[in-house]
Amino acid sequence: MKNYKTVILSNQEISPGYFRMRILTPGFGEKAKPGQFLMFRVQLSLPPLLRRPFGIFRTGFMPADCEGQPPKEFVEILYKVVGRGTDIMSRLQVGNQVEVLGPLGRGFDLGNPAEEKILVGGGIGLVPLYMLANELTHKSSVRLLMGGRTRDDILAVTEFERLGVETYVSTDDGSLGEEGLVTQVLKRKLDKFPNASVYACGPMPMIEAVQAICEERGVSLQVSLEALMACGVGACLGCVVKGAGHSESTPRYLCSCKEGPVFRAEQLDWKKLGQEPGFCEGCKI
Amino acid sequence: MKNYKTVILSNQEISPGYFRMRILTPGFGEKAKPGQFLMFRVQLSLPPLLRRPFGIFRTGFMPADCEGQPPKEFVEILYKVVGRGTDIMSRLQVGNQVEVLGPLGRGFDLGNPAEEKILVGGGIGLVPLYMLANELTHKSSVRLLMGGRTRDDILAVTEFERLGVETYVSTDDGSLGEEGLVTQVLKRKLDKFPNASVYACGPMPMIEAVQAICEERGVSLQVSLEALMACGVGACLGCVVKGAGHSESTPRYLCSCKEGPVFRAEQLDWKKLGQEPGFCEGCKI
Amino acid sequence: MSKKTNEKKAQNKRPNLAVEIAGIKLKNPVMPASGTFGYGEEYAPFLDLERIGAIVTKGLSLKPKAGNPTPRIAETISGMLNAIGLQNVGVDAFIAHKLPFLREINTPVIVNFFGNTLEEYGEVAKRLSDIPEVAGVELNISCPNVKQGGIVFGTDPKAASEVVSLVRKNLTKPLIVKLTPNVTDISVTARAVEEAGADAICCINTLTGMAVDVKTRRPRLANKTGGLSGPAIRPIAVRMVHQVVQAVKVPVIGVGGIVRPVDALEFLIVGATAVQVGTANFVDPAAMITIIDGIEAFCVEEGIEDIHELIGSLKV
Amino acid sequence: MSKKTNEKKAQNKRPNLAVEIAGIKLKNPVMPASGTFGYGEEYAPFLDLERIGAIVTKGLSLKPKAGNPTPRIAETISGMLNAIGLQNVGVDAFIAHKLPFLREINTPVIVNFFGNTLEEYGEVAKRLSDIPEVAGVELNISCPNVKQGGIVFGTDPKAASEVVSLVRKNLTKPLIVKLTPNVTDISVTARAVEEAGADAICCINTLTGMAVDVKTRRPRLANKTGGLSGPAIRPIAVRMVHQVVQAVKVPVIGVGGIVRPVDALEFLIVGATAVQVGTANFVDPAAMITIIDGIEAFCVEEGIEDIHELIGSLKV
Ligand SMILES: Cc1cc2nc3c(=O)[nH]c(=O)nc-3n(C[C@H](O)[C@H](O)[C@H](O)COP(=O)(O)OP(=O)(O)OC[C@H]3O[C@@H](n4cnc5c(N)ncnc54)[C@H](O)[C@@H]3O)c2cc1C
Ligand SMILES: Cc1cc2nc3c(=O)[nH]c(=O)nc-3n(C[C@H](O)[C@H](O)[C@H](O)COP(=O)(O)OP(=O)(O)OC[C@H]3O[C@@H](n4cnc5c(N)ncnc54)[C@H](O)[C@@H]3O)c2cc1C
Ligand SMILES: Cc1cc2nc3c(=O)[nH]c(=O)nc-3n(C[C@H](O)[C@H](O)[C@H](O)COP(=O)(O)O)c2cc1C
Ligand SMILES: Cc1cc2nc3c(=O)[nH]c(=O)nc-3n(C[C@H](O)[C@H](O)[C@H](O)COP(=O)(O)O)c2cc1C
Ligand code: FES
Ligand code: FES
Repeated sequence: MKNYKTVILSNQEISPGYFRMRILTPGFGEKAKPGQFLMFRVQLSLPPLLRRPFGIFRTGFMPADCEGQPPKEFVEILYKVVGRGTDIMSRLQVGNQVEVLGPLGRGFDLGNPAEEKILVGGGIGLVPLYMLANELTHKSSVRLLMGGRTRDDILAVTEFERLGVETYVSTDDGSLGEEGLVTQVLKRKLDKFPNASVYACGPMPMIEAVQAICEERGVSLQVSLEALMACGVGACLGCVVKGAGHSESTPRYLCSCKEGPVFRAEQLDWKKLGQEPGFCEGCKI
Repeated sequence: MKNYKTVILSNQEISPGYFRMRILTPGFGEKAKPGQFLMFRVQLSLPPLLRRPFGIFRTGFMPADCEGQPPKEFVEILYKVVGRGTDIMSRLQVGNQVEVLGPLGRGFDLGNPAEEKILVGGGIGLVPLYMLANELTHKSSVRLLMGGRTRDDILAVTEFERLGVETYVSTDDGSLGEEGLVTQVLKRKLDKFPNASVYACGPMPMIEAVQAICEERGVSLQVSLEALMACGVGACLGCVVKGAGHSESTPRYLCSCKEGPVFRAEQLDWKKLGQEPGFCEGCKI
Repeated sequence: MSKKTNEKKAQNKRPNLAVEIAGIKLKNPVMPASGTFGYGEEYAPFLDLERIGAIVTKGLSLKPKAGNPTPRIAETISGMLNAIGLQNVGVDAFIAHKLPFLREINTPVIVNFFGNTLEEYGEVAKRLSDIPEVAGVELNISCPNVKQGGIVFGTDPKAASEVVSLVRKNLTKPLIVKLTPNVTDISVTARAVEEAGADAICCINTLTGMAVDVKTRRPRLANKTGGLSGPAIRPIAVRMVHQVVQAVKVPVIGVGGIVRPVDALEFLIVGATAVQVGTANFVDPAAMITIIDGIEAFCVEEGIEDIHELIGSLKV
Repeated sequence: MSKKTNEKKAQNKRPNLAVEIAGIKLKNPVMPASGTFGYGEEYAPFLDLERIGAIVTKGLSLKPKAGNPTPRIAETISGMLNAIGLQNVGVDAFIAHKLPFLREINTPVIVNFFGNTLEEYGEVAKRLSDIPEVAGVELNISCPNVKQGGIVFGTDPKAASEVVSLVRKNLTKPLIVKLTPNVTDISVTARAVEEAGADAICCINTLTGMAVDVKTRRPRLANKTGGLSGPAIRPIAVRMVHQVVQAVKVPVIGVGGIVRPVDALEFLIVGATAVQVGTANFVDPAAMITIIDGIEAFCVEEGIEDIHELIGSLKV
């Protein structure tokens, strides 16, 4: 856990509106666990004022170059342009100075290797699943169910396949893979593997639908949530979500950045989780 | 007078800390008079909040290109990096969107062609003198006395020479031209041409010294002043300077952006002109 | 409302943006904030003055006023401080020299004014009453930058009530009262001026601020303190407008930090009937046009036929 | 002072940055603002807690407090709104679980606290009096986000005086009182709490603000309004600190929008004896270190041997 004052190694559009950024971060990889995130400082001058939270897609090394420079360790993020911060990010260039605080938060519990693993990703929610898949495939059989609105929202699937993950793609408009919701695929897979454990990340409605399915079938579920964050380290208490047993008279809040962003489904209050005003998407304050 | 929503054609460092920027502005040149200025919007997203005022160095046309595109009309500014706004400007690139409001303000009075003309420029204060020299050389004999701290502060002198202006350079440290203050050169020239009219732009201490010399000798003087500006069009009244006859009981203020930035020396209250807190140089708010 | 219906509406007709403030009919709810738009003519080269809802003049006093020493302005992060000191040509010169230009423009003129004394407030109100080209007046009891600029009236509900009553008596025009945000509870002042006869309330004026040049260790304004305006203050302005809307029945004009259409929408949604654009005019002289177009586009997108569906539509 | 002399000084020794607030000795005048630094340990991985002047904790209450519904934060232009609702572990859990970590760090601990009732304020003060590791307390009578967060006390000088007197009676530690900026005249509250026994004054807390999501037409905070902090409010904070410094004799801690060294210098120059850094910690967890280093470098550059030469050195 450290603040890396560093530079961008690459930043490319990988699908309309989606970017992949590599950032130089020596030593980051040793500490990063699947499901953790980082707080990205978009530029050294303000605005935007606050850092932006992004899941860690993967860490790795750029090969040593011909001048005998040692390999460069990097962290990679995938991001969708939604508002002002990500808009500025999309225009950053190789060599630009940025800051990365991380790795932060509590990641996924890898669970019992004997169980089948089903990962459910919706759009950019796929990000934290890659490192998870990488760990899980050592010992378990892993399936990725990847959903999106159109083919443009389906990212990095071949990279999962290279890990040996069986992948199933579905899109709302049928422009790639099966037409329909990812939850429909999930139901089929759970019919087949009723004892699988499920790991999900994606838009709230998807996560809620996945939770309903898993609860009904008594299947173990871990979810990675998005919350508004200011500090990312448990200091501001801005990022809380409602925990199981929450009520107005006895509120129970869990700190998303410190106790999450990954939660076991049982930890959360699913009745109220998604009923609040959402983020100000695209408002570009 | 118009707000040009336009793009940068070029932006280059011409001396350490000094830049020359060309901006596409069709039709600007017809209206621009020597000594006028423009309000530059550094970038479309904030900050900086306010526009920055810059003198018009010159206007012109880029030659038609080989694809048969018509010549492109531009305005050129020279600027010194002093604070946050000019720092951002120095990093703008060809094709970046900017906005230019202008031409604004009252320029120089060309005066009687029979008189010798002496232009006095200090550092970046040289900017508004180029178009003036260009006009004056048609009918009068024109001398430019150009001063700066070091050789790095002496800009574009050869361009004045190309207009047929006799130029005299002085620097505080003698690194280019004569060692000493530009006012020392001015005195010598006025000894020789006691009926010359003087036009000056530069740092306040220089302008005040020039004024003292001209007043003593009864020589006609026009000065171009810098003032903090918000609107540039006479609406906010933020840019006023003290006019002749000003006192605390009967304040007389002149609007720098509308009635200036060029003033005849007699219009101003020289006793109090320079006695105020200066700009926040380099504070990079 | 379904997306289909919206699309149909959008094709059929443009939304109605007209609003009425204190009996003044505006073609749309966007007008300049006093002191940031001169007397109107300064900005005529840059935008069509007939497209905006109203023209609001620089604050006038009985006699011409020279204003404060310089520096009068300082840029701050996402804002600016000003201590202009209400420099103005005086009400008579305004009528003689500035109004003739405005007469030719088919847009209501709202005259902002202040007094050094209670009597002066009354006297200016009287003179403006006689001028047919003046659609309404905006009474400034909130300028923080001069002792007599009204802040004394504006921060004390009793004094505010007194000056508004007096102006009301001397005025035959619609009366908008502009409030200062530099108070503990703006709804108290709002109710006081409503009771005293205000036909509409405008808020907010600038927040008193200060900045220091650390090198010279001097205040960056000759007046030491100045009024903070611009995007930085918007959340405070939105909150105060919301409070005032809850507190009074008269229409409220929202002002403070509006730069983009979305900013204006925030004020309308919390209940402002119209908005004023101040500092943004300096950034973009055509900001008001962009804002009007943006409000219209938003209405079309959301299937709103009349701006009144939007005003006060906050869901809590 | 000539440039030569300055250079000589710079070579000779480092400036003395130590200050004293209400009897608490600080190695330098920079500390975190309550609520932005957790209980200290959250930021331990990112900066050396022994380099900062003091550690100021999240506001504590007698019983644990769950805080407000979400969303609790919203970014605004150059600022942020928060309505955390004073979520905290309660004073006893703080003593049992958070203090042991802080005990090991050689930096004074200042405990920020508030009460739901007058009695609670007194009770918390009593409990904190017994704890040797607590160097001093900061009494929050200014949180705008919960009904019982003190704002009722903070906006009424009489109520403020009452709560401060009561705490004073129950407390054996240095007492800092934190004021709200949401008042007409902050110097009135400042004088009231000074008379009631405050050893130092801290200002400002956040300004009440609001933001609306125009698409959903809902407030961006579940609590509707929240406290505005960050660079946007700095000019207001500097003005208020300047006012309070003029009004009272006790030392003043300046807070509001400090991000860079130069921001902290503004507060010191207008007379703050120390400064607090809030929102900036989120932007850069080591912001306070940069600020301390920057203040030192400025002193060296300006030939200042002791920070007290800088404090209150405003030229007017
Ligand atoms: C733990 C975590 C991991 C995330 N991982 C990824 C990822 O891998 N890839 C990716 O594209 N996005 C991810 N997000 C969402 C990402 O943080 C937001 O899309 C981003 O902050 C939007 O910034 P903006 O300035 O473009 O949007 P704006 O809407 O302009 O931002 C305004 C404010 O809202 C916050 N905000 C807006 N949307 C979100 C959101 N969905 N979640 C949290 N804060 C938000 C911003 O941080 C900012 O403070 C993650 C969020 C969290 C909490
Ligand atoms: C009529 C006029 C013509 C000018 N022509 C030129 C020119 O041709 N070339 C050039 O390099 N500079 C010129 N200047 C000065 C130029 O405007 C400033 O250097 C520039 O605004 C600094 O911006 P900044 O953000 O880098 O500095 P900062 O100090 O960060 O700016 C803070 C604020 O102070 C204002 N400000 C700072 N310095 C000055 C100054 N000297 N004059 C006016 N406002 C200032 C800025 O506009 C801004 O509002 C001119 C000024 C005026 C009034
Ligand atoms: C330079 C300047 C001058 C102003 N002069 C006046 C004035 O004469 N009368 C008045 O009522 N308000 C005056 N104001 C306040 C504005 O009308 C407006 O209330 C304030 O600037 C907030 O809006 P903004 O953030 O959109 O600028 C002035 C503001 C500025 C920036
Ligand atoms: C997330 C957050 C939580 C806060 N919690 C408290 C608190 O518990 N007690 C308190 O006195 N002030 C609290 N504050 C106010 C800050 O201490 C500080 O006064 C304010 O943020 C202004 O400083 P800044 O602009 O540097 O952030 C909080 C501020 C923020 C942003
Ligand atoms: S983001 Fe600050 S506590 Fe989680
Ligand atoms: S800059 Fe606004 S009046 Fe001159």
